[in-house]
Amino acid sequence: MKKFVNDPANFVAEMLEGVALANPEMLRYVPEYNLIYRADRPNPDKVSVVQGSGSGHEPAHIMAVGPGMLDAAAPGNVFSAPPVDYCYECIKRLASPKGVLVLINNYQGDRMNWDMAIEMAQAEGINVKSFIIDDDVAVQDSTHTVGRRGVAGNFFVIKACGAAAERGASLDELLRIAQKVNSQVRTMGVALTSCTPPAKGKPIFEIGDDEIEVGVGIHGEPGRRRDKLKPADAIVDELFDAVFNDLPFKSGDRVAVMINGLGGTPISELYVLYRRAAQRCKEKGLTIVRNYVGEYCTSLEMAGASLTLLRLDSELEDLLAAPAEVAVRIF
Amino acid sequence: MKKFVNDPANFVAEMLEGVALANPEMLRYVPEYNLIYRADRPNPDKVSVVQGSGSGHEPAHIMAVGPGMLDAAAPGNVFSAPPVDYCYECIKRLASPKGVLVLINNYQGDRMNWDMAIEMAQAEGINVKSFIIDDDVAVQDSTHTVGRRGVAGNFFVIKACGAAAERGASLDELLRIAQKVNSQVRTMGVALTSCTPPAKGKPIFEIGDDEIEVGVGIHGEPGRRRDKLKPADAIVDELFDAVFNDLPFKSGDRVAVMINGLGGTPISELYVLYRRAAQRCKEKGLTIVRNYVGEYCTSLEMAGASLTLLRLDSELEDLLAAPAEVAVRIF
Amino acid sequence: MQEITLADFERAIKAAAETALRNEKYFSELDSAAGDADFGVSLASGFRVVQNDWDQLDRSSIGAFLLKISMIISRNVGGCSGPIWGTAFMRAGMLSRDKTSITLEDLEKMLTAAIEGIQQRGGAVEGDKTLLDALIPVRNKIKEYVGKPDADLREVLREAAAVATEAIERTKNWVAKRGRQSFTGERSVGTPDPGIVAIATMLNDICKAVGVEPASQASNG
Amino acid sequence: MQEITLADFERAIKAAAETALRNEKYFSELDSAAGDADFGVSLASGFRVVQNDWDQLDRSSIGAFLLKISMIISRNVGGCSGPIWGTAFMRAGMLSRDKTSITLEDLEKMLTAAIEGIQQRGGAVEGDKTLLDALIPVRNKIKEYVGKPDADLREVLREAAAVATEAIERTKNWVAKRGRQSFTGERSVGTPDPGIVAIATMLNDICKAVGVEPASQASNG
Ligand SMILES: Nc1ncnc2c1ncn2[C@@H]1O[C@H](COP(=O)(O)OP(=O)(O)O)[C@@H](O)[C@H]1O
Ligand SMILES: Nc1ncnc2c1ncn2[C@@H]1O[C@H](COP(=O)(O)OP(=O)(O)O)[C@@H](O)[C@H]1O
Ligand SMILES: [Mg+2]
Ligand SMILES: [Mg+2]
Ligand SMILES: [Mg+2]
Ligand SMILES: [Mg+2]
Repeated sequence: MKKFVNDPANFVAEMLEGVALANPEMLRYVPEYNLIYRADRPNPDKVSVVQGSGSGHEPAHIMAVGPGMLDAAAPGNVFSAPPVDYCYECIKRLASPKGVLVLINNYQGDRMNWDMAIEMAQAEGINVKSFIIDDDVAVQDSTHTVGRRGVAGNFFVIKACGAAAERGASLDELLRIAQKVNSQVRTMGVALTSCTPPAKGKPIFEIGDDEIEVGVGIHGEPGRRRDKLKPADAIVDELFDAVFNDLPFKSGDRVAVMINGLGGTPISELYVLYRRAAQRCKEKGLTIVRNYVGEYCTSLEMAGASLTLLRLDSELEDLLAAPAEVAVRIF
Repeated sequence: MKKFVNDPANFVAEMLEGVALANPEMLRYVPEYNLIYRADRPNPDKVSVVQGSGSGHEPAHIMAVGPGMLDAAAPGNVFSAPPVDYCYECIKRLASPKGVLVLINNYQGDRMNWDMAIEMAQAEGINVKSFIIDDDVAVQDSTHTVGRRGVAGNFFVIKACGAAAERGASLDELLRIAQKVNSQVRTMGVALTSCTPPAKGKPIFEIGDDEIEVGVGIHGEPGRRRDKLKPADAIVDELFDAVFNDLPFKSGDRVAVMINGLGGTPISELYVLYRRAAQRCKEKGLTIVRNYVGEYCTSLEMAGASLTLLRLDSELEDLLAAPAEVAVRIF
Repeated sequence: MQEITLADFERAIKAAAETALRNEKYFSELDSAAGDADFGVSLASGFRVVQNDWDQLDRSSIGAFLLKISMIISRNVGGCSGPIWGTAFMRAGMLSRDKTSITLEDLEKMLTAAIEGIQQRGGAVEGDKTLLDALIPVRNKIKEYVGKPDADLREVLREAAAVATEAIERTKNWVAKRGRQSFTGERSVGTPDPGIVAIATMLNDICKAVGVEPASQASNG
Repeated sequence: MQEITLADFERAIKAAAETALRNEKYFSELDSAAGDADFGVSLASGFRVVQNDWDQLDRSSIGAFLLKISMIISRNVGGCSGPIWGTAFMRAGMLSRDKTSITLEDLEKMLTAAIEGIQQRGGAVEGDKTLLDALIPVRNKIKEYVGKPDADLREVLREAAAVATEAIERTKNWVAKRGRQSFTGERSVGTPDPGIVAIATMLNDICKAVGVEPASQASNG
């Protein structure tokens, strides 16, 4: 295992400490609960939007905390759901009279722990509701889920809800928006390599030098099938068709397109993929209103990428265009 | 070689096409010369700031084109300098009565080709000057350079000159600022793995499973020495000491800190490194005014990172804080 | 009819904790046949904390006590068992927040709330070969005694342990439909469900702890 | 004294291009001893384009012609040779932009400008074992004839080729201090410098192309 790591047991804690040290004004960090939240939150006039799943998917979701995005994130260990008390503390500290919205990617562990924390918080009179994101079209059920998995499409739910919350939307309004985004967003990914959780020290799956995993999950869960390595355009075509036909999208749709790197793939390659995705959109009569090329939801250092399409309407276009800021400085 | 690539000979062209397709309003793309420039340039009231070196270092430098940053970039093939006519066309198309500033990282190929293009442009009466960046403290001369190499510190020269140019600074004023930044910025990197240029198809150097290259260059050039893999904090300490002692920095300095990923290292690990860098700054009495954690100057999919320190004064603090925008959408 | 006191709950939880720790290896072995061999370790991790923190646990009411147990379990037990057991204790605790003693009817309601909580949390139903296939018969047995003013609580406990023990053999040849074991499908046929064995063993150990002779013996790992 | 015409330059460049193409493998072999074995391929890539584009080259003046050659060379030749040869042609071209014939004095000035350009571009000085160690003696030899009204241009060319050829053996045991070869240090001792060999071979081939019997023969790859 070749990684920048000290004691693997402290990997997540040290990463969070690094994020906190890098954003002393914007963020607060509570090490006991892996909790990162905005220093100016909770705001009594705004619904708090929070998320917490396994670590290893950075920048999702701890680096999505900031104005117009998440108010807090409570990550678990690498690839494991945050324990119930992390979830509970997150809700409790972010509790606002306007409510708390928990955005959950559809994994059994995340769902069960958050559900339990929500019940406990509700029993104390906290106004909290949750929404489940399941944008991955690759497989119906999986080793980690009943139903589809939640992957990079998550970003769009956060962005839209974050923007609406900033404008004062109610909790029910946010649930409606989350529901709308989730119903219009579809993703599929592909892995070229495996990845190695620091505490495990070994790759989470084996893959041949000439193989790819089509439809891979962000914890390395099996996808649709193994295939031989093929040209970038052919890979995009397969992802695009799976995503396009699932909703299905149709000619005339206005869309946002995301090419998300899984961690080990350089941005140069992501633009090679975007080029083909843009060609396919044009061919299918889709108008690309916004595009996102970079890392949004990763699997540690896995080489690979996912393609996401989101069908837009004027409300969503407006929400995606709203100002936002994240805890990762770019320039 | 496991990469998203079609015909390796088209890798750079397809990446550039992807960048252009992703930024149809902001950018113009001239395929014959690998030229990416701002659609609203040249501006007769502003010095044009341009750069062009080998590809494979993305986001440097094609993805640094945008308001407050570069006006144009003319990359060569992966790890090779742009040919003279690319450089010449870039200068010619960006020529402004206020002048053109070419920022060159100190590599022999880049220097020779740009110098020649500058001579040709000057012979036609274009007002163009160049500045050489050499922030890498690892080695004095190298396989690609006479003198130190120019690496991630490049970003700060671009940012400061881009901001000042936007405010109307003269060409000589920009040369003064570039000189100031370059004299105050120091970088050293470390590689955990090698990387594979698409057209080469093989790693550019061999490195053992338990080895690291301390002081590596961004084209895989040898650094100071091979070492055994060691804890993240120990690696940061070595980079930090090399950088700190070179200027040398001193207690009371106000600094910008950059942890730059070399391409294959996930952002979670970069924050583990930042944590230690921040601790070391504190211990040495440095005040971190701004920090940058992410990818700024990469080597394809190489796993590794570099640490940059920049000593600030009020002028530089102001220039770094100025608004800027790049051609890569984050959210 | 006698009431069930906080002290009874303390005694029961203490016995259950001992069950979990004594059977750490055995429960994991059971989980290895068709599951991922973590059940014993998971359960023991949680109950070890219960034991360690024993003296500091909130004892202001039965509910407060159970909610504290719920928190420890959910926090320290991995896999599906954390939220499932945590939910069970939480639901039961919520119905007894302000009580220091409860009736058999209260207990039946708490157990029902726990069962519903487990079903809601993990989506399992009766017949899926999970610990619900022990807990539901136990709850049903207790219900039989509710409203009988002369019911002997010790007798109820013995009967509850008996039906839980019966569940082990009764469900052995079923196919597991929940948790990691469900991924191996038919491989679960012929192997007792670790969750059911754990419930039965705990009830039998509680019997012994309060001096009730159990009807039969589930296991002794 | 005779002038040197655009047609002379055309003939010389054509011969040099043929030299580069004929010696592609040989020049790379020379570069493989101490360098990175790309010199022959690099040079040929550039001169191949010169040949292919031959009919469309700008012939409005000697300078325009040389600037066009400069552009093609810099664009198509890799390694250090692209900017070095490109600069040489550019500097020479800039001094003859509006001329269709030049004197020997002009030629000497153009060659000096080319040498200065190469030095400025690559930082090499005389003695670094580069093509400068052929070009500088050639320029000096030409300078000897400047101002001699009865100098025979064919004689000057023969002498120039001769000093370039001598440079091969004279510098063979030097240590290369520039380009890739300098990285291998002492390994360059005993091997002729590929750049010097190329200059000498080209001058000898130009002699032949214009019917001048060269003083000696550099190589025939
Ligand atoms: N969805 C569920 N609902 C109720 N009980 C379950 C469920 N999934 C598993 N169980 C119970 O938990 C036991 C396995 O626990 P454990 O090994 O900790 O879970 P995992 O399947 O995550 O490894 C099973 O024997 C079964 O009794
Ligand atoms: N800095 C320099 N200045 C002048 N000539 C040089 C320089 N570097 C190399 N040369 C010449 O170029 C030749 C090698 O060219 P080439 O193989 O294309 O360059 P590279 O060293 O980049 O592989 C050498 O034989 C030498 O004559
Ligand atoms: Mg298990
Ligand atoms: Mg498990
Ligand atoms: Mg060479
Ligand atoms: Mg070379």
